[in-house]
Amino acid sequence: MSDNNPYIPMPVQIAKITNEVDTNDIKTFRFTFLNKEDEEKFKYTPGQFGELSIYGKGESPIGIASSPTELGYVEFTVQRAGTIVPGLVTAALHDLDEGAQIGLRGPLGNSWPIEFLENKNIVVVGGGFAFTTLRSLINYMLYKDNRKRFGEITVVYGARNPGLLLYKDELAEWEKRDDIKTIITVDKGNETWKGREGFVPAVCKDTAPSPKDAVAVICGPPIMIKFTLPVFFELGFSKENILTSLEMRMKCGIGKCGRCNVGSQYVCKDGPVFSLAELDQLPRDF
Amino acid sequence: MSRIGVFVCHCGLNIAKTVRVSELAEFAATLPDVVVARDYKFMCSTPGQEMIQRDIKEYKLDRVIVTACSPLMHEKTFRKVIENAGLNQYLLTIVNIREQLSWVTHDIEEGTAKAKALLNGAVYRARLLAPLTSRVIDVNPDVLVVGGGIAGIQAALELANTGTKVYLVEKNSTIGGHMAQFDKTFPTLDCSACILTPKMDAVLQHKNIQMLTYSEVTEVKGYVGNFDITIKQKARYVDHNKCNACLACTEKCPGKGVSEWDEGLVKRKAIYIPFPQAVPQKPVIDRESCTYFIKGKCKLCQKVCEQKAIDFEQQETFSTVKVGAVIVATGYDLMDTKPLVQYGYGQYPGVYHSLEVERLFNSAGPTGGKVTLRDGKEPQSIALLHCIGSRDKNYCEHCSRVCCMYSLKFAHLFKEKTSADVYQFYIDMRAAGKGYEEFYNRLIEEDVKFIRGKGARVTDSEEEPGRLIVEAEDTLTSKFLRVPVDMVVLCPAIVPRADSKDLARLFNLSTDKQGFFMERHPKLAPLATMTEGVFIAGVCQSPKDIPDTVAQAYGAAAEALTIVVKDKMELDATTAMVNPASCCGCQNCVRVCPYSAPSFNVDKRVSEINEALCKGCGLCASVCPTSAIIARHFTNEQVLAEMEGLMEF
Amino acid sequence: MDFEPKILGIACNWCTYTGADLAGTTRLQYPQNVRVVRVMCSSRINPSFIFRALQLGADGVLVGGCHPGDCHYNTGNLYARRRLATTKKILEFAGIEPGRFRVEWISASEGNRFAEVVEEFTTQVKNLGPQTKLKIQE
Amino acid sequence: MLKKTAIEKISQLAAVLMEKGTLLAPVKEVAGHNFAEINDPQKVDLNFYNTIISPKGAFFPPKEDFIKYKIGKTITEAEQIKVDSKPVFLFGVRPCDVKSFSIMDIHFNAAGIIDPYWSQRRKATTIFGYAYDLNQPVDAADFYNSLGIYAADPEGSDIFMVKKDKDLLLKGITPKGEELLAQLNTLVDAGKDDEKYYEETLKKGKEYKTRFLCIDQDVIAKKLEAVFNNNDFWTKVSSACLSCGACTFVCPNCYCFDICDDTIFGKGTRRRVWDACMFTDFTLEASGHNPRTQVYQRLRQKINHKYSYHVKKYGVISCVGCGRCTRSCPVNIDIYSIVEEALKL
Amino acid sequence: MTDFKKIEENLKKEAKRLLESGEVTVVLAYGKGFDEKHPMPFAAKSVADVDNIVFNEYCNYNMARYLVRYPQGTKIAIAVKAADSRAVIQLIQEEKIKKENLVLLGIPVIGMKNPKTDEVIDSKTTCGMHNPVLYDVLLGEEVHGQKIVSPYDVLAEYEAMDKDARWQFWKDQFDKCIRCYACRKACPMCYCDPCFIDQNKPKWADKAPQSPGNIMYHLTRFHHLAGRCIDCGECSRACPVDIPLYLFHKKVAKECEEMFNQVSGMSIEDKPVLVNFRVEDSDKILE
Repeated sequence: MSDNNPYIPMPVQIAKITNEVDTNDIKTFRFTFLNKEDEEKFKYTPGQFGELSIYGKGESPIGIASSPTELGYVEFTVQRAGTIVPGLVTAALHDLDEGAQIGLRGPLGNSWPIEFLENKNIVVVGGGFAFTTLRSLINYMLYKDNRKRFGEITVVYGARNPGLLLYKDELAEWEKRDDIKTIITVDKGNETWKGREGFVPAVCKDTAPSPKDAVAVICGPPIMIKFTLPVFFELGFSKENILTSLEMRMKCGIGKCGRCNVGSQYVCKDGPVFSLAELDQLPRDF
Repeated sequence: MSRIGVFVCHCGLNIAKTVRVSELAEFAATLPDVVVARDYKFMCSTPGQEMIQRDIKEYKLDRVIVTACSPLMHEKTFRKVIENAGLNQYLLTIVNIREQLSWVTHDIEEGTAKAKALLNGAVYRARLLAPLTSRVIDVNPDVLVVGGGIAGIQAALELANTGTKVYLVEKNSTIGGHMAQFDKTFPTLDCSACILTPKMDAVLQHKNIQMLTYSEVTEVKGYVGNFDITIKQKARYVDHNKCNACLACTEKCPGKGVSEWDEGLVKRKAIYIPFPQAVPQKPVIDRESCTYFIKGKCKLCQKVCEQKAIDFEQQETFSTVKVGAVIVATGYDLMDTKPLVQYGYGQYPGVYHSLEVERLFNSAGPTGGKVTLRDGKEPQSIALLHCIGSRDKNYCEHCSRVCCMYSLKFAHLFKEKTSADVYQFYIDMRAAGKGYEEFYNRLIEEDVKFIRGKGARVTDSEEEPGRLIVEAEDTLTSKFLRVPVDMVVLCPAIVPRADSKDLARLFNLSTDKQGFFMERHPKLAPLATMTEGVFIAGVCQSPKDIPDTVAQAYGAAAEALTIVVKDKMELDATTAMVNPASCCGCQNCVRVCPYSAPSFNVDKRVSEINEALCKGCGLCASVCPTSAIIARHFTNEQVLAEMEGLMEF
Repeated sequence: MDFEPKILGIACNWCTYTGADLAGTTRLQYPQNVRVVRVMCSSRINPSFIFRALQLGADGVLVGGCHPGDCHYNTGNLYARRRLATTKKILEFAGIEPGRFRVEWISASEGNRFAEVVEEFTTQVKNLGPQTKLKIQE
Repeated sequence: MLKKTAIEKISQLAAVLMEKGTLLAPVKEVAGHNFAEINDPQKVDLNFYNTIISPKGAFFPPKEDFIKYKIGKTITEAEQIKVDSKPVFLFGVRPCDVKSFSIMDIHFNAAGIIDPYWSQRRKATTIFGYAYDLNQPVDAADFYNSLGIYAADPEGSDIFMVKKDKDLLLKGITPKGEELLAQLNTLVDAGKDDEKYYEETLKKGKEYKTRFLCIDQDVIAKKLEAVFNNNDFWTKVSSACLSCGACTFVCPNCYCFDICDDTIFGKGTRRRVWDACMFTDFTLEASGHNPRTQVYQRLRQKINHKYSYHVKKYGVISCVGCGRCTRSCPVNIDIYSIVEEALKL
Repeated sequence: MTDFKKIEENLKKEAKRLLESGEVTVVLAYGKGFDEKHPMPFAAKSVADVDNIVFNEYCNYNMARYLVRYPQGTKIAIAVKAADSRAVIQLIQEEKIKKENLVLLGIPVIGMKNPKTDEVIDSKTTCGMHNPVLYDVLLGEEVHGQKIVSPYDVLAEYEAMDKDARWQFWKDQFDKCIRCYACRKACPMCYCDPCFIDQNKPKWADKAPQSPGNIMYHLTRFHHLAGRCIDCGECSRACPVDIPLYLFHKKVAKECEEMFNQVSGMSIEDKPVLVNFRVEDSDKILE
């Protein structure tokens, strides 16, 4: 049973920790697999997640931030949860140093529907911390062999302030490339910020991507989603062509424990990626 | 997860003799999260401190455990150490392996084993410690001094001279205290009044001192830097603003009261000043002996008072002062010797206690400085009985410290003023003070009879009615003695003021077995108390002589000054807070808090804690059924973890 | 070998902990079975701490606070008295030997009292034998 | 093959089974009967209507240890806990409960991920189904007929048992059951009249009527979907609900669980424990967001999950009408009545 | 004996009047269940709902449990038997509800029964009082002349047990616990959300239904309810595995009564004993 027991995490080692934001509460962890065969088993697609496991603390489902085109490791960007009472796993993880060992289960859940996205123009809209699996998707699409499988790629990414933008180096690189249109915005800039200021929905409206052969992939805080969706409806995107990733409390990650059940779906197994059309089929219970 | 450094102190041999310190450090190094563990001879020394600071940097420590003496001893020291190395001071844990381990066992096996358990508990706890930010508060620049004896006077003057505003509260109608009752002081025999009265006057004149005589502290609110203290001004029935101290009233007054000042040896008027040099020089009316208050008519004083200062309708009033620090210098009482019937005090007129005798010597005293018995005769022989109630397991275990010396002073004065034979009945002569031994030697020369034996009993003489017999065993000759005398002077134990318990409660002071206020540390913080911002000076802490009292007064003034000299100060961050997500709105915290720090937010249906009022006792956290209250630095998790660590091995 | 009980002590900072320090300063000797957790006030002690201590394998739990009326926080120990008394009754009715839990008021000046209480309580718990009822069996 | 034994000699059968493996059978407790691992064969007691808690614990125990770990200085050692592969005999399971296992199988084996614990325990277990005693009155809470289950249904059992007066008739249903039955030497061959009695009982089982409601699973699934937003309805039916977990814990078909790490002295176990969608914190997210803060939302989730979501996802209602939730409910909430009312809307 | 039908009629009458006049928006009472033996707690919100109201010897429910569920300020009428009225008083003491928002429909009753066993439960699993302590309207004749039975009499057998036997008794009981939390959910005084046992930080006990966690849960719960439990017996009745929690609660109540000289839920002026003290409390209680 040991080989196929989906509840048993595989051992991974922290190879690198990157502090993403000024507030020090979001870090990207790069893990390498201690057993080579685990790496083979951990074949993932952008949009999937893994359960980070620390014995004595528990497990926490986190979206995969690296792209499957990056070999030899897997990355997760983790926010230290809880302000007054810190989250068990994320706080413990943030206290770890490079070289530490933890457990990883996955890959879990469905993914961004790559086949569906192929040959389409992709509009990626992200807000704040919810950019992790979008980064995975973007890097996947930008990968040399993959780029031609997708049409135009537009990225709109916003954060409350410049210090809270994730993956700053990569963003800068994307901005330099001509095969991807990158629009970075912050709600409020600072002395050194030379980029755009404004809320994501407004920026989307300005950018006005064409709905023709296009799919919008949107992840962000609820408030951002709430105001961004009408913009895309107005632009003419159909619900089938707007995708998002759903948040729900998860535990097992394999559709057994019943916790993330919404309607006939287990968000952890059947999701977390849904089109708005699919979400409309679900009871409003999330 | 955490990066813990463990530093085990040998404390010379204090710890190392009953705990194998190197083994302890080795053990620590095996514990998860401990990245460095060392032992060192004196961790609190400069090299020790530097070692800790170096390791914090080198090993990127985020928690420090110092395994040494009690946290009450050096927690502050080591907090500073790690703070100077860039670590939040609350990330320190002290393991007490000295006071509560190495000093209380002889068994090195037992000591080492327990030290491991304690250290393990500390590691468990340290993992969960959180950095805390101290609260910064404004500091009120004024100081309150409670007690207007020599200690209070000295402290008040010192502070006032630095420009600090001082409130000096005295329960009697004059300042001066016991020292004002004395005639001479040992061993120099200089005149007590000569050295004290100028100081009393200085207090009166000082623009920075507000004297509140005939007053008592009734309520203490707030905390260091911001005390709100309510003071009761007892009714004097004399308007001191109007009174011009002509004292015509005191002459006309027909009332007769017992003179407290003269220890009841004489009567005084109902409207009176206690003694001629009293400060302030303004009378008060004693209700108990005032004819008007007893019989409903008289008011002679009112009639003679040109200033119309007499006010029989005066009520006690309450006022609040705001201060940043408090000095308590409330002095002492003599033990009541009446219950010690074997000494016949109160039974035989010839038995006196020491303060009565002080008054007999005093030229302003009841006899005008002549030594006479109650019947007016001069005593022919006098016995001084030391250690009455002191050094006595049945009464007071402590040595009252000044009796030997004032007895010598008495002996000298008796010799000077009478031709009586003077006997000293003592257990040990204690003359440890500057010039004291010399004074003792001088008295030996003065033909005082020293009998090494505690006075056991005083009876009246059957052979010579009116005379007294002192019984004692001379322990040098092992002879049982019966010495006939005319006068017996008891040197009763010095005990805390009768109301010191109330005062302790008001200021949250600890008291020792006898009831003297306890210092924070007997050596390193002899004037500080467990209550931040409250200091003690003089005999209220323990019996001592005038030089020591004055020295303490200076010290306490300096201590108080260190607080009030700054505009702002840091308060412990160990307050409680509410996690609103877990609050069930039961309001238990609101019901129990002695400081009204929690309140209930009716709109949000959760409790909130005003951290300025919180003193960090943690009561609210323990009555919170949902664990919504986080008692910082003593959180449920921290305590539970520490318990787990303590019980593991 | 003799049974050496593990006893958890919980002492308030101002009185009992200071009293325990005093016992050390005066070099009193007493058994080393009590391991002390310092809290600011006996009222900080959540009854569940006591249950938990016994689950963790404590053979006895000793709580020390200021004498009633002398609490550094005025009334903390008066609440503690009621709450801990109730805890004791609960343990008793659950069938736990009441002798395993003791609350003592020990002031900062009562170093000898601390030593005495530890001595007495250790003997008492020793006589009761190991506490197995609540202890979590691994 | 039909075998038999006197019911008073049931302990002999129990003893034989205990030799072969682990025996789980009903024992009498203060409140009623429950399945328990038998240590003393005398304890097996077939004189019960149905157990308080369903036998799902045989495959999905209230706590299932996954991993033992020891937090070390540098690494945490972890060791997987293996399921004991000893044969298990689950003895005296009522037909409705037997049916529940097959419904649970679908979930635990769904979507290409097989729950190893459930499936291994299932494989290791031989199920002794046990017909309801048709001479006893039916309990008012039962409604398994409504779900197409009858009092003497051998389907799903390996061995099916019928009580005949003072005897117990045992019939092998599956090859596994047949094989085992042949090995049980305390049993004797049944006679012709026994055979007849057995067959008649199976037939008469259909006449043994529980409460009955015509439930077409697709109809009810759609209906509940349609009334999802009818807050008045849900508020009304949940107004008494205490939001405790009694119904879900006794239910043979509730499978929600939590995974937790329990550590003491640096050593611990990662395990799953039963959880309930009726608990307030079931869906409480780390962010503090909770989509189901209200009692009615949670009760709605429970009922919809069984009668609507489960139908849509797995094509079968996740309820066998055993009546346990109704019997155990401290406030007598009756899922049958709620379904009935929903259908009327 | 109590005339249940009469009380039912009065209950309906009052409920109708209160709802009709708009004096209250909810009447917390008892409603029909799936059969007569299984009535349910019922919240009547309109005159039409009143028909569903019943009252019989199986209406054990302590409707005070539901009070805290309604927003502050909701005008509620509530049917209260003796213990239920004490729960209301206790909740008022704890400032969870206000008297001015309540109409108490008092039900004096003897002969309430356990539906599982059909035994009369008065004073066995409940506080044994027959008349409500506080009410605005009385729906039946006050009960007088009944032999006074102490609610603590049932404890004698357990108090007499040897401590090891008593431990074994409770351990067996707590081992049965499946952690469904019906006890706390049925309890009118268990209004905490979240319950201490559900917390991760601090984690007081394991979530798994096994001995240590079960014991921690129950012992702590007994302490949380000390001096607050009003002995309605609902925890035990709700328990699907019949753990006699009422015994423990009664014992704690008895001890609290002896130590602090106050009975829970008897006066709205009282303060709950464990968040209160008297300077003259004796140290004897610690012995």
